[in-house]
Amino acid sequence: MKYAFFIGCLVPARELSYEFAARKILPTLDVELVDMHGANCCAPFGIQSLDYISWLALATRNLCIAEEMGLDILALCSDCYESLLMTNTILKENSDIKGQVNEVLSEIGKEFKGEIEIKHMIDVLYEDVGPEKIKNAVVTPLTDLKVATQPGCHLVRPKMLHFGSVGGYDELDELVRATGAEVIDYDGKEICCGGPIRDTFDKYSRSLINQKIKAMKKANVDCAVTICPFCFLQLDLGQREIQTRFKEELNLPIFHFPELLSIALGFKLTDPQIRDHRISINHILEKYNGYEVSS
Amino acid sequence: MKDEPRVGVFVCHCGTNIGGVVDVPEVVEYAKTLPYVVYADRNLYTCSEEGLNNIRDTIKEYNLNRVVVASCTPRTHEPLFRVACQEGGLNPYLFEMANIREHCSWVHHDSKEATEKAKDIVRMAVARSLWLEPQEEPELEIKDSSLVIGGGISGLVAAISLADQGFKVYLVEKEAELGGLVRQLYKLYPTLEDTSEILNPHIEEAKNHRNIEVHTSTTIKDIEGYVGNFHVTAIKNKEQIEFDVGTIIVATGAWNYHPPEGNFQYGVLDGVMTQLELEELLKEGKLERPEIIVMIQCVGSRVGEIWSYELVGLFHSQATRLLSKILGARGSEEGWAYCSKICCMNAIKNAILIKEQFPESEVTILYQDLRTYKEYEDFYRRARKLEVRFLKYIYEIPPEISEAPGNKLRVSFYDPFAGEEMSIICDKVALSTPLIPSKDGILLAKKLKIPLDQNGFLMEAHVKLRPIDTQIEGIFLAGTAAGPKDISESIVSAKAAAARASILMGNKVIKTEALTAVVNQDLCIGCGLCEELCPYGAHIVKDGKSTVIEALCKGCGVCVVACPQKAISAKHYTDDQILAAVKNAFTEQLT
Amino acid sequence: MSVGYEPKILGFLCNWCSYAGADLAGVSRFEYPPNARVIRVMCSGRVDPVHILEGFKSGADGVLVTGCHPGDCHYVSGNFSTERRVEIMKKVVNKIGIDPERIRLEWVSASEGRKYAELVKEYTDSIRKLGPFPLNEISDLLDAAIGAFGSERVRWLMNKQLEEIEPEKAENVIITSIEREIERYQLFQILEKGNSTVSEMAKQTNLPSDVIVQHLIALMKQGTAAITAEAEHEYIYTLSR
Amino acid sequence: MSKSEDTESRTHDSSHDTKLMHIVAHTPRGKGILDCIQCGRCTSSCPMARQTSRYNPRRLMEMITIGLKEEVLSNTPWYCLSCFTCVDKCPQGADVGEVIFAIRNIAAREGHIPPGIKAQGGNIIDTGKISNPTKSILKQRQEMGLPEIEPSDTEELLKILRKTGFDKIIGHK
Amino acid sequence: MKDSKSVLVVGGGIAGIQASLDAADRGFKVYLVEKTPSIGGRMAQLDKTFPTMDCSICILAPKMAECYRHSNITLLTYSEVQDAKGSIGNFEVAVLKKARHVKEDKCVGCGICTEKCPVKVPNEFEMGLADRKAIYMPFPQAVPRLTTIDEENCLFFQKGTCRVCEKLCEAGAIDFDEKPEEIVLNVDAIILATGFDVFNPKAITAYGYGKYKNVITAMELERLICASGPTDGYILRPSDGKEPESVVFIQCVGSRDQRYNPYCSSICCKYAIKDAVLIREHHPEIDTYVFYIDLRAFGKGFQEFANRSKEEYGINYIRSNPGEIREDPITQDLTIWYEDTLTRTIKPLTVGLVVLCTASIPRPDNKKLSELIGVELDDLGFFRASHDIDHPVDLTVPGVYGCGFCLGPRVGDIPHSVMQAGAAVARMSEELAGMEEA
Repeated sequence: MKYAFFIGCLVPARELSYEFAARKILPTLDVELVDMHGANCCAPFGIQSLDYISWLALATRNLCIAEEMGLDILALCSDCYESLLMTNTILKENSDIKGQVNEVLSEIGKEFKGEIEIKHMIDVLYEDVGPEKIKNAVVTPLTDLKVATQPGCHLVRPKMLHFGSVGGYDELDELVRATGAEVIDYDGKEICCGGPIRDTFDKYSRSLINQKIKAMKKANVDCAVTICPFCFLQLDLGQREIQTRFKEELNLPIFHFPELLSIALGFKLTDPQIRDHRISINHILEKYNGYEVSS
Repeated sequence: MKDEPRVGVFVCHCGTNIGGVVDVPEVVEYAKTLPYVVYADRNLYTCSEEGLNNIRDTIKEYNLNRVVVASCTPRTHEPLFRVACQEGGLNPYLFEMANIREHCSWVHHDSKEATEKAKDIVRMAVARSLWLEPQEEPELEIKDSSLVIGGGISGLVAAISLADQGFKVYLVEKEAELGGLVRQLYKLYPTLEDTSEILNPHIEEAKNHRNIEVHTSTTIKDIEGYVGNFHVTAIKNKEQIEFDVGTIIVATGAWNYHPPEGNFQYGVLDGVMTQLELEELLKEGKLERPEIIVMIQCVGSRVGEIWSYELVGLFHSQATRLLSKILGARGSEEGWAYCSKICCMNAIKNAILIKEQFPESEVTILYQDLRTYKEYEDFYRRARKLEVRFLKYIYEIPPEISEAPGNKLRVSFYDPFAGEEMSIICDKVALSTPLIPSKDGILLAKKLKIPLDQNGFLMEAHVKLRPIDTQIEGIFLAGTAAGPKDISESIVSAKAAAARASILMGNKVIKTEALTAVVNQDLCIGCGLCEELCPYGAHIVKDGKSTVIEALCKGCGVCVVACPQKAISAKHYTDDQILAAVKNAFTEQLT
Repeated sequence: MSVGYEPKILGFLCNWCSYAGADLAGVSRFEYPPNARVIRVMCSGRVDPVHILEGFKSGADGVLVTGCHPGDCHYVSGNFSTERRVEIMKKVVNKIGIDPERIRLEWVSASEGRKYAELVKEYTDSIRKLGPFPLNEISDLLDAAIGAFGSERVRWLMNKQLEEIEPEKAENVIITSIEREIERYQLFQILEKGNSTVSEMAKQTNLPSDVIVQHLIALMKQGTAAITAEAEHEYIYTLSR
Repeated sequence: MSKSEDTESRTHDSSHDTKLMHIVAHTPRGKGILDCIQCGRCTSSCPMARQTSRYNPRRLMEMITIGLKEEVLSNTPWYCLSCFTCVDKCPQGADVGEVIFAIRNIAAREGHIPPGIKAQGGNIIDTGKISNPTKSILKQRQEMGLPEIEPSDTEELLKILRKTGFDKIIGHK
Repeated sequence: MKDSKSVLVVGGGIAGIQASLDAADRGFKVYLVEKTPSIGGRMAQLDKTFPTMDCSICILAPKMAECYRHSNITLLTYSEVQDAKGSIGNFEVAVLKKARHVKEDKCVGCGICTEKCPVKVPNEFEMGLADRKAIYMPFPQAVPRLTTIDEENCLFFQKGTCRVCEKLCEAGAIDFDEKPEEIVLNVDAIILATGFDVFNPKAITAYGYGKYKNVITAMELERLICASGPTDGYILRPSDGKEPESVVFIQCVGSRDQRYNPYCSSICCKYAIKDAVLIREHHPEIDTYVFYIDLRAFGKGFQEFANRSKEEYGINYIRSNPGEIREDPITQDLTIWYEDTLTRTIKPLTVGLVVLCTASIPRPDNKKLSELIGVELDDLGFFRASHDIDHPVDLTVPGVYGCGFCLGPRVGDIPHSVMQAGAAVARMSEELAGMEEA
């Protein structure tokens, strides 16, 4: 299994622990990641809001790079994943738009051919690796860990786009269960984290986080797991902001899924990784011996 | 009482319908104590196969000569039980029903009171049964010809169907041309075929069919007689024609409502028209350029959401009132409470036609609820794809129409979906008005004694299970005379009417009501009072004695009560039979 | 009025409208008091005044006759006949000491299930207020009325359109005639039990002697009664068999 | 928005642009506007609509239909989370979440762009990315042994974005 | 040449029953084939019919009995069409009479066998809200009135033991050795009346059907509300058997939905109004809400009834298509998030019972029948009429006609099904008369 690794902008710029864990875990599960050279921003929803063809052209440029590599894309970030997937689908289905986009790309000597597929890390873990294989690889089962999963929006919606996949909720939950943890249902699981309006309407963005964290806490979980850098930012940093601003102690630890997986697979989290978390995760790391004392 | 009565009483639980309130075993025990009752038992459902077989077998086993079933209303179940009696070898008129459901268990909640009442009802029935006499149902011949009144699509279809089945049909149309209201339409939904493509073949077929006699410009003057043998008098171009038929299909259709002048500025401002008038413009090609058109749904229908609702049933006297409502002061009347069912599709059809002809046209449909039932949902979708604008208005705030500069119209309304008031400057406003009862239908109903529903449409014998039959045997309803229908539905109802009529005519004979009056010739002195009173002309005094023509007598009994000599009695409703029930209504006087 | 008195109502319902209306009340589960006992007739026009009076005799405290609305009669005009008969009857029974409210005519259509339920309720209450039918007190008079309403003369009067007389006058004529007929039946009943004299009859009927004498003359003319003896300055009348 | 949060009713007369529906329907991602039957399923399930009555996707569709252009193109569409719940739930396939992008595209061309979004656009032209690492992050990456972040080929990107007119839309010099 | 014309009617619901009666009265020899043990169909399951509020089985039962007794009708219940060939005037149809294991001529329908049978399985007639036995009578008014052994659940057929029914049956009607029988019928025409199926709302996960016990379908409610149903007509919640304080009806579940059934099922608004009124009549203390998109109260008397349901019965109508239903895990009450589109307010409503008014969908059997007989199906899976307007009951093979809901939700209600049945008989009579002449 070999993929063109589309890392996006946000993960390498702000969520190093996610990248670090992914780069560490995936190869051990026989997923080879090949970095993409010269890739640009995936053109997420902000850019989509400005102009249709610009969005498609920016995203397609990335697709062309992967086509040149002859590899399907693996994306870490759900927004990147969705933008690239949408673009890939639209261009494959609509020759008229494909023509328009290719005309733009001819300026830089690129052409979309429609030869590759787009996958999210979770798809790869679920479909290519499979929960069974993960279960067998687990060395530290996360027994008695109650987890709320936050699959986010763009891994699963709109349904038509993700047609054929099991449906991200079940995929992620099963993968979490493979680590030995227990997945707890909570009210509003499918609801957005509020990330997209973080900059524009922070008041409502905050209230969405608040509702989500409270619902998770009501379900009595030990921590929450995300697979999207925006969701993580919201639940972790956003939670911290709420705590500071409203003097409210929530303190729900948030993990990137690969972090949790690394602990289960016996890799310990490093100091810089732990520093990525604004809400302390130490007590969980201690419980599962997942903390590597820095030398 | 000629023979010693042997009465069997069958009390029905009707599941829990009766058994849940009335103590059925107690009623059975009580019935057993009544004189002449030789058998009494109960069934879970007397109307089930098991129950009916039980009646049949018990008659034989106990040699019963009277049967009483205590269950539901005789209006629906008497025929069924009569057949069971007949199968048991008993004349069906030696059967009596006690209604302990509709008149007892369903209206009384106190179990004890209901049980006591049920016992009384059973006792009354048993008492009456002792006096019952066997009756025979005379057979009537059915003429194998039919009168179809109305030459619209329904009348045409019904006439052709009967004619194809080999029956002679007289098709009577008051206009000079066949085709009815449909003739005014341009195209038909949902296929958007030209109306003429559907209608003309039917007209031609009817005109050329060897079994159909078409009479246009003809009105019905009088219809006499009864099922199987109606005598029809009609006026054709001022000349009287007459013929005899076995069955009648009423296909008088409906009218398109015109709002009173000034209502929605109709008749006041140019450019305000009914949907049908707009369709006529389209048909004649008078819409020559893209225009802005607003259509308003439910003009004159779904009016007065607080109108009291009466389930079924105004009879023809109310016809007069309804008639004045339609013909008379339209200006003051507000319209009709019902939904006319076809207007949504019609508006959409015209909107599609306009948009397809002139894509630059702007068509807005203002609706209350969009009722594109069944696959017409696709039709609605198709219009949306053509950028027809669908906006809701609410009943309490109807759209207002006023003049706008440049010979235009302004339609102002409140859009609840947006919470905004809005006005559209447009060229034309089309008012979607309902199909309403036709004058001809109402007058004919009066003539034929067919009841009208609360709106003035002809009423079916049972709205669910006998939607084609009328209360008058041998007369059937087709098309919109019975209420709004679209063309496909009208065709279905017309075919169904043909089927119902063909059954009668195909069987050639029918058994008729046995319940007529009889005159005791020894007592009659020929005073003629009965002849004077009888609404059906069934009494004829000749040689100082009155006699009853059975086929005309409908058994109302008015003459019985009037006869000074007490010479007349009503079969199955004799004084003895009625008084037996009267005398046992409160106390037991069974002898 | 006795405590716990429950009035007994006898109902005559026409098959086409009112019985169907009562069925609809059932189907719609409109609850009403269980006081009425119902007799189905094809048309309200079949309800004979005699049936109504027999109803009282059989224990009814009130008699309800219901038919199709005017003009809606399944038999065209049967309910008009009913209306005329009941109107006359009410006036007549009033004169013999029966509250006319004890006879009620109402129109109930097939669609008026609720109306039927409410009618039974309201009529039951109204009869409850009137109290039990005074059967014991007027038993003889009731019998006379039953006889009278069954008589050739009354039946003719009640059903014949008297075109030559003005309507209001006609009604008075009819009512008076029926009253007379009832009186005659009273005397007839007395004579049926045994011979009697004018003063005895006056005592029993509260009728003036001259009225009694007039009736007796009429009865004698018919050949129904005859003078058979004389006692204490009075004739003894007897029925001729 | 200058009006109080929940106020709605006002009288419009000439402010309706009845062509708006047509324009939106013919803008990419906007054709769903013609599928809407105003059933309310979108708003009933919209997480944002539960936070504020300023945002109501169904009402937004109706406002497009009746041509309340000013309101439609102002900041209303920017409330959308793009979570696509409405797209999944819509029984008519009206794809409200998609139509939002059509409106935003139209708004952007008319100069209605929230500052944060405008900045993203600027970043793309300048760096090829919308989010760029700080120096301390770069240091940390090194510490953790993560590969260096390659700069994007901004020249190429500029060619593309000039061709599509993106630079003009965000007012990039 | 046959003495009288004959017709095969497939499906014993109200449409098939009426078609059979009309045809039989018209002089046709009728074979009425019904795949379940009794005729009656959907209408038998309904509590009341709208808007006259007639008790459904009360008005249907006499027609069912008439079918059974009619000298021109042969009832073939528990039977299915296996094969068909030929053309108008001469169809040869093979019908498989499944083994009932109860002899029709011996069973008296006493029901002792069903009392003593040890196997309980969900009762289809009661929509699974009650149990029946492996030997069973589908419902009390069943026609023909006899029991049937359900091989799939019978202990004898599954494990070779039991035979209790055989021992108890005084009539000696049980026959474990009975084999399916193929009957070949020669008929002049065929009328299809296969009716409709009910959409399974599990597909719409946001409404939680199948997950939340107190979310039920309208067909289930019909049984709950029926006096002869599993709760004797009391509205009791499946989760705890308690009366709910409020009941919500949600319209257009799976219909008017491009992903499932794009068409309008035509009947849901009307029966929801009826059911809401019935609930209020029996339990005035229960609040009822109807969530609708367009209230489609068209047809005779329906708008007036809808008005009355508002004015007199206080039914709450909310124009909204709710987004989701959530269950409170403790009370098992249900919270519905909705926007009232007329007031534009968004709020949750917590209720005790939710009724999903699900789409009426084509029977899967239609496909097999269409292949056997050669008639076309439309895109939705209903039988295609040969012309939408002009020949609404003719199917695409001459001599084959349709009536009732198998033609699609044309109007879908009972009166129209009855009319279509008559129309099918008229068409058949016309065409066969035409053939005779030619």
